[in-house]
Amino acid sequence: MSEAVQPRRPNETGVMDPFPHMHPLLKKNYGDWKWHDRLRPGVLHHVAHGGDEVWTVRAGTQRQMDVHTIRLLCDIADEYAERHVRFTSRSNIEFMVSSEAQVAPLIEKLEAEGFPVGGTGNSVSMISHTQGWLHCDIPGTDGSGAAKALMDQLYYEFTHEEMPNRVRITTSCCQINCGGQGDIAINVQYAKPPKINHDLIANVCERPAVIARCPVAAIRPAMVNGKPSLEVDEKKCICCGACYPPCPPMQINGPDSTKLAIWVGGKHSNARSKPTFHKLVMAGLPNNPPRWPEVAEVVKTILYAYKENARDWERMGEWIERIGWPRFFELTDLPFTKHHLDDWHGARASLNASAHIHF
Amino acid sequence: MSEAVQPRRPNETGVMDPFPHMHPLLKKNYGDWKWHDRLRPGVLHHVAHGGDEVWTVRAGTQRQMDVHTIRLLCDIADEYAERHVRFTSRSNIEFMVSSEAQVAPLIEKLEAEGFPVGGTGNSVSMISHTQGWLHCDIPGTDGSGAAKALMDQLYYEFTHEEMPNRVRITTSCCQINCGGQGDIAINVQYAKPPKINHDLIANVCERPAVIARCPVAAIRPAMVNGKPSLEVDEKKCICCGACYPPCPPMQINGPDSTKLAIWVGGKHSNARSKPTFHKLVMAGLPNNPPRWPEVAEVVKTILYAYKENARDWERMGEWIERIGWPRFFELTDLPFTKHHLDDWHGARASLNASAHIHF
Amino acid sequence: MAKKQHKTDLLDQLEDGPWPSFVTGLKRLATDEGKPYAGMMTDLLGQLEHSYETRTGYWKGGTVSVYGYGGGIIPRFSEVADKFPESKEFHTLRVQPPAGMHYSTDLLRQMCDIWERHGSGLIALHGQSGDIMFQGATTENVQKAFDELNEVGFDLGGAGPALRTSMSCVGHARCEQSCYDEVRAHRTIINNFLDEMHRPALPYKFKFKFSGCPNDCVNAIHRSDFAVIGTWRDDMQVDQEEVKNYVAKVGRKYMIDHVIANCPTRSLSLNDDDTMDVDNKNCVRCMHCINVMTKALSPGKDRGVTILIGGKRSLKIGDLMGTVIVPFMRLETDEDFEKLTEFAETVIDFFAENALEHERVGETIDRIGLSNFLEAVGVEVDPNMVNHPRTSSYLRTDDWDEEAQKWFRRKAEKRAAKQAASQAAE
Amino acid sequence: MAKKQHKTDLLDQLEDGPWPSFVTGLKRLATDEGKPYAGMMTDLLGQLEHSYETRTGYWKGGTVSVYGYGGGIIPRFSEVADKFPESKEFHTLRVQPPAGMHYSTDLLRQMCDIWERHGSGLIALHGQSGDIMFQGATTENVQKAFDELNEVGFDLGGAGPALRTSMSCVGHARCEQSCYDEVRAHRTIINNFLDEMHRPALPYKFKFKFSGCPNDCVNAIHRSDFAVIGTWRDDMQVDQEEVKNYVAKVGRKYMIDHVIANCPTRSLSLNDDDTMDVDNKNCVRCMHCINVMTKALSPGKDRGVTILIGGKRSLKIGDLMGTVIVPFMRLETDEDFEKLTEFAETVIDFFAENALEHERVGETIDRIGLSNFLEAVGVEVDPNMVNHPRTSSYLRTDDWDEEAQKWFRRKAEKRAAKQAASQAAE
Ligand code: SRM
Ligand code: SRM
Ligand code: SRM
Ligand code: SRM
Ligand code: SF4
Ligand code: SF4
Ligand code: SF4
Ligand code: SF4
Ligand code: SF4
Ligand code: SF4
Ligand code: SF4
Ligand code: SF4
Repeated sequence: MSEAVQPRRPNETGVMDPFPHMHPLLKKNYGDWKWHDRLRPGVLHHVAHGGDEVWTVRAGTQRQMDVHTIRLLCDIADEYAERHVRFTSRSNIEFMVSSEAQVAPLIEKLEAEGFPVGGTGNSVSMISHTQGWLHCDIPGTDGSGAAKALMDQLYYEFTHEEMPNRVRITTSCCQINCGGQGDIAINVQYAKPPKINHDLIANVCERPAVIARCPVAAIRPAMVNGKPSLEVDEKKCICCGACYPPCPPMQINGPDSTKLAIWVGGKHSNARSKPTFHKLVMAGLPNNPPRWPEVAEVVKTILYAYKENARDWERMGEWIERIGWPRFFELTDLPFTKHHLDDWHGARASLNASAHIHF
Repeated sequence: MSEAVQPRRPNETGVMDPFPHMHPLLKKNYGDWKWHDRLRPGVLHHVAHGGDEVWTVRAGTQRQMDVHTIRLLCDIADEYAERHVRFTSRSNIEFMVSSEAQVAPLIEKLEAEGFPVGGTGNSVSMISHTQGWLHCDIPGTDGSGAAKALMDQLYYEFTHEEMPNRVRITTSCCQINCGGQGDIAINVQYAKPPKINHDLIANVCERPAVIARCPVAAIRPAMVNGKPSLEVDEKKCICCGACYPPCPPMQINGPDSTKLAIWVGGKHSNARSKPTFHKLVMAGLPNNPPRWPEVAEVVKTILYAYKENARDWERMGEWIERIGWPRFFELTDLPFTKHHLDDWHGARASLNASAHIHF
Repeated sequence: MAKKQHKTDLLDQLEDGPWPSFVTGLKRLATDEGKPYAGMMTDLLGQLEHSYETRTGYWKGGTVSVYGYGGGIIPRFSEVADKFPESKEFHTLRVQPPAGMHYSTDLLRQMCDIWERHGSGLIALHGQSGDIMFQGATTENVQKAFDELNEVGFDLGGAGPALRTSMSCVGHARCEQSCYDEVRAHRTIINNFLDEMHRPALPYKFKFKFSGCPNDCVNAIHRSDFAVIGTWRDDMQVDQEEVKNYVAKVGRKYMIDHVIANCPTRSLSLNDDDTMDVDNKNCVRCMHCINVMTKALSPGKDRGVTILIGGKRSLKIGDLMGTVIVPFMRLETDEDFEKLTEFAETVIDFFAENALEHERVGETIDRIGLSNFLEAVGVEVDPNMVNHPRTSSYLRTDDWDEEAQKWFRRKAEKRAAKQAASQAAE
Repeated sequence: MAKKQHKTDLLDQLEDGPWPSFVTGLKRLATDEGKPYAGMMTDLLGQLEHSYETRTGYWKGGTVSVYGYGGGIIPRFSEVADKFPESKEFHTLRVQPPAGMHYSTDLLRQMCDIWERHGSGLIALHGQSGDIMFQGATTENVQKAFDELNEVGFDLGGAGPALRTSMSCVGHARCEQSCYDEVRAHRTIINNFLDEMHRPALPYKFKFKFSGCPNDCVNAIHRSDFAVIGTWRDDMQVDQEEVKNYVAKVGRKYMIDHVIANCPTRSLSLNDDDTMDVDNKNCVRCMHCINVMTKALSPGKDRGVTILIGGKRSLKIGDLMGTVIVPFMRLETDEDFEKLTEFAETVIDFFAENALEHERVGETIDRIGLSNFLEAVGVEVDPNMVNHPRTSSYLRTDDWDEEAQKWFRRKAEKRAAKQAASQAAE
């Protein structure tokens, strides 16, 4: 009987070999490319030392795709491109073709089917986002929804290359920040220490583990109405949320207390300046689904201040470095408060110990 | 009887008014100078908006001067200059004259009397030094002697302007560092934790005060052969010497254990880059009076590497920033060791978190 | 007939607007006549709408895995299954894509077919760590889905305290800046540590990321514990004619303000004849000028990688970037790749043995100090690891001379090796 | 006849060489026929030689002061008085020089005469904090020397836990870069706090330093608790003809590499006609271009000062530089100077009341955090105080809106004030 069959052992194949799935021209010229340029937003043109040329058309997707959408993209690739695609590190899809002639019809088809072509060069590319309410167990907000709401508003900037340099936006649906650093980052910011659901603690939490997770030792064991529980020293607590994943009763999220914060100037590339962390510019924004209009407003204000004032090749953070933070807060009309002063380890390095002043 | 006379009360006059003692042209054009240039090393030429001109001749002194030397300088000022001088923040003397014609004879006289003329512009100015054995109660070495020994070797660089930018050298005769930051700083570096002279503690030390002075809480009260004393946890001790001034029995200096360290890249000005702290490049150098030859060697090596390789206007630290630390240690043939890695608060900011590499 | 759909007034608003809507996709699945996942997706939409209304998440974790593996699945059980029973189990399979995320349409179609049979029909391309996320399987179907995917050649990725799925940039496949074979490095390393990925036994997660040059298109320095960044040691390649063409095109003033003045080490100098001097000794390989003048400039020919260790995100001690641990390592021959693997092994062993529970390697380095870490992994200290030497005088130096000797000995050895090599060459 | 001189083989070596020798000076004093100090200086030389031989210091502190004052003297008693009896007491009087260290030769001669009568004949011009150091008086003579110096108009400086002697750069007196009246600021501030200087009652030392521009020729940012640095708010003054002359002199390439590319905020741009654009909004007043082109460029006309607080040297928590607390304060009218004095008072009061024993104000700020310090001294937070806002997400923000309101209220007030002013102007 089928009960008797012994379960299948996995083939530990590891990372799949991409060459069988790679566009022939990319495989042929692997490691042998000479230079590239861009014909128009969303289109890259790479030339190999041997003379081969390949055109890449990049289009935005919703990342979280139903099989129908994926099949539609395959149909397009089969008919208008060359049966090979790739996805970028920001979940855009790329179609490679071996003649310039194929570019226009491909773009037309993609746009007809509702896939924006762009995300290259000095554009605002797809927002790298995370799970949130759709799938995570500790979210303060949603991921895909926030990304969709924002990209609707940034559609023009995705499909055009009118920014001083590329703009990378990220969102993170809790303070753990799976979304990473960004030129602009939209992250959940817990506004207050966790409220403890004492009834649950006893059953679900490994208390010593939770206590160990707190970076500032703000959690202590305590007896609450006769049961062993925990208590949080609110004076010490820095609202980091580290205690929440291992201990759901550490309720740090609240429908109203969970806010959104905006950070700017994160940079991964080593171009010109060294990589940088993003910096807090705005917090206390309401967590307002399905379209988070207050967040979108601030993001656009920052984005357009950058677009109008930065110089070619300056990334968001580099631009602000040059014009100075006073000017940034002036141009964006955002508030500068004591909360902007860093007070974590090494904060002294963030103080201005010079007579370099921006007037 | 004189015994009866009541002691004189001080006139709390405070900071003396300089105007009665200021060169007439400086007083006349106070706050009204237009531009300046330098005729030659040691000579500044300032022009006022009204057209007045003043020539300043700068000469080096030993700082610690006997009254005869001071009177000699006064004689020179009376005869060859205009009865007014000033001292710089690096204890050089400046003679102001109202005609260019007076410059040459003044210089000739100064040099004849053994006062080097220079210290301006891109020269190595006088070493700012401290008390040491001559007068301090906690010195690891001498101040004036070290400065004299070094300036003898740097005489040419004081009297010529052949450096990429000004070079400021400082010495400090204990780790407290009264000498301040420098393009090159020569500081006492205690090599090991203090040895406690237990017999003295009981009488001279206020033990709680000493314990409080230690930045890493390495000092504990202890009973040593029946008497209340202190003990130092050598694992914790960072050899900072803070316990020594309040408690001389905390013997941190030893004729052989006290070493000298060389630091580079300190900068006070805000020109181009923000002010910086100097960085450790060499330690473990013997404290070798009266001429500290091993120290002089290293200082000269660094100085000439800078002279040959830096660009105009680059200060020592800015030059090294550009060429990179690997190149600096290569050019100077100094060792780079684990001791060069910072481990004090905020040390992480000193780590290279980028792909910016100097090959 | 199709199951009744929940009201989704809030989510419906996310169907408007020009950007592709995941909600529309979800609805398509929810209303897929007779498909096994239709009911599950109907309730999933219901729960999601409920989250939007209440601004609260309703998933909790658990343990689900496939036979033979400990990790790779993110289990999700609904806390509101009473209201939305069919999506009470909604687990994600993290699956590693082909290195560089290249797909033939055949491969994509196979993925869809399998996921239609055993899953929700919802696939994320890709997760922030680089996995294909097959989102939404019942506990029962997880094994079935995996078995079929595995047959096609896919393997699970990482989750939990384990080696995680890695990413490598497009690099060699379609980028002229690429300084090493990213696909080979990516596959060599990860496939060498599959046990650490499939059977979580590390103190905490460990991530590798591979970027072909300092532009770091996969965010390796910030977002991985072990970042491998392509670079070069010799002079960059310059085509002065193309430089002149560029200057002619943009003008001198633009050239000065946007290229020359943008070099972080002032290594560029525009000559009066519109050619450009490059001070290669002081170029730090930031890529800027090369990025701007793709035709005129390219990386040098003596290529390899820089390795940075300790990058991570915000938990516990705050964001960390990787620190340079290996300034340069060649990566061409088989021996080179073996060296890389051995070094990765050393680091992972160190991590396994020395990190506290739930501590990232960057946090460990922070806790024990860089020099102890270097000693533990057998790497000699190098000035490229720091922005600058210490500014603090708090230091015990009675072993200064021994430490200095180590440096001089290494220098002597290097010199000797060089000479030997050059003599051999003669 | 003269007292027998000690052998000084080591010190003798410091008489060679071209640089003026302090040893020669000491010997001159030691052998000054019949002068009161000859014996003292003979033994001082003996003790110093002994220190050179044994590489050990032999002074200990104590308490010596003048009538009416608690500080200003650095008492030194010899630990080897048995060998060198006449220098058993060798105290230093710290005396404040004329602001800017200007001297008529008459004044210098008076100093010498007094010190010949009551002291060792050894004078240091100047100490690192800016004092004239009259080095080497017996306990008995300290009062006599002070009385005579005080009659001439000199006052003691600071020592111990007190306000310390200050320094101001030559500035207005002979420097075109000077942005405020340093002498007036120096004397106004210090003379207002003489009680804190003469009667040590602060938790620890407190230093002011005054530099007329960001070149900071008295090292104020590193070496004082309260640094007053001249600056300007409007556009710098540019003489384009002189710019052209400069370019003509040094050449375009040199100009680009040494001036344009050296601007920290890329605010300079060379035009094709050899004139130069200055982006004054983004110029951070570093002084570089002005320093290079003294004829062509000068600071603007709307001048004032930037105040940084908390600089100090290495003890206890390591070197600290001052932090910008007041980005700009005008310093022209009497009211302006009163404002400065009042602010200094506030800071000193804060220090007196809140610093721990032997804690510098920079350490206090470090301990309590910048925002608490700002609140305590009544200064509103300003982005110029930081290199950048926080990168750490560890922050409690439930009072975000109130804090934001403070900022908007201030902005509104400023705007209103501006309007009022402009209307008044009409
Ligand atoms: C396709 C992709 C790599 C991949 O394996 O998927 C990629 C491809 C290229 N990158 Fe990238 N980058 C890609 C993500 C990144 C990222 C990571 C990210 O966005 O999360 C970064 C780091 C961003 C940051 O610093 O935070 C990145 C920083 C760069 C830079 C540095 C720009 C700068 O000045 O800082 C360059 C240089 C340039 O633009 O010339 C670059 C250049 C390029 C070039 C021009 C390389 C080449 O010669 O082909 C490629 C086309 C860029 C374009 O879009 O015009 N790529 N690139 C990624 C596309 C993401 C997307 O869909 O938008
Ligand atoms: C006389 C003096 C001020 C005083 O009140 O005594 C002074 C006077 C001048 N300084 Fe200074 N500086 C004086 C100490 C300093 C110090 C402090 C120190 O040396 O301890 C610094 C900070 C050094 C540092 O950063 O560590 C200093 C950093 C500067 C700079 C910045 C240079 C740079 O690029 O970093 C300038 C600008 C320049 O050189 O054009 C400057 C410029 C000047 C100018 C040119 C200002 C002017 O227009 O007249 C003066 C003549 C400089 C010369 O020597 O050629 N002065 N200058 C000091 C002479 C010291 C000496 O005898 O050597
Ligand atoms: C799925 C994904 C977001 C997405 O939608 O793309 C994700 C989702 C989660 N991350 Fe993440 N992280 C994801 C990429 C990242 C990244 C980005 C990266 O890898 O480049 C980071 C930042 C880099 C790093 O590793 O620090 C990241 C930093 C974290 C952290 C913080 C780790 C830290 O040391 O600071 C946690 C918390 C933890 O591990 O305890 C975490 C934890 C989680 C958990 C497992 C929450 C939890 O503890 O239960 C989330 C599961 C969500 C779910 O239900 O699937 N995730 N997480 C990404 C993985 C998909 C994939 O495998 O491709
Ligand atoms: C005399 C002088 C060195 C010189 O030869 O020029 C000096 C000498 C001493 N300094 Fe200093 N310091 C002198 C300028 C400085 C400076 C430079 C400055 O003021 O610009 C500094 C660095 C700036 C600062 O204030 O931090 C300085 C930082 C220190 C410190 C460390 C303070 C700290 O918080 O880190 C100490 C130790 C202490 O105060 O406990 C100290 C302590 C001392 C003592 C009193 C040692 C002691 O605790 O007994 C020295 C007395 C020597 C003596 O016998 O006269 N001295 N000291 C300088 C004062 C002369 C004058 O009044 O003009
Ligand atoms: S950011 Fe937080 S909520 Fe969002 S996926 Fe990551 S862990 Fe979950
Ligand atoms: S939120 Fe962070 S700081 Fe507060 S108790 Fe939890 S772990 Fe500790
Ligand atoms: S540096 Fe040390 S030894 Fe030298 S004078 Fe200052 S306190 Fe005394
Ligand atoms: S030397 Fe410094 S660290 Fe060591 S015991 Fe004394 S005060 Fe403490
Ligand atoms: S990281 Fe470098 S090599 Fe890789 S894709 Fe980006 S630019 Fe190309
Ligand atoms: S790559 Fe970067 S550092 Fe190197 S020369 Fe070009 S701009 Fe300068
Ligand atoms: S600080 Fe400025 S104003 Fe004062 S002397 Fe130096 S350059 Fe002149
Ligand atoms: S003063 Fe400094 S910052 Fe301002 S323009 Fe000149 S160089 Fe640039």
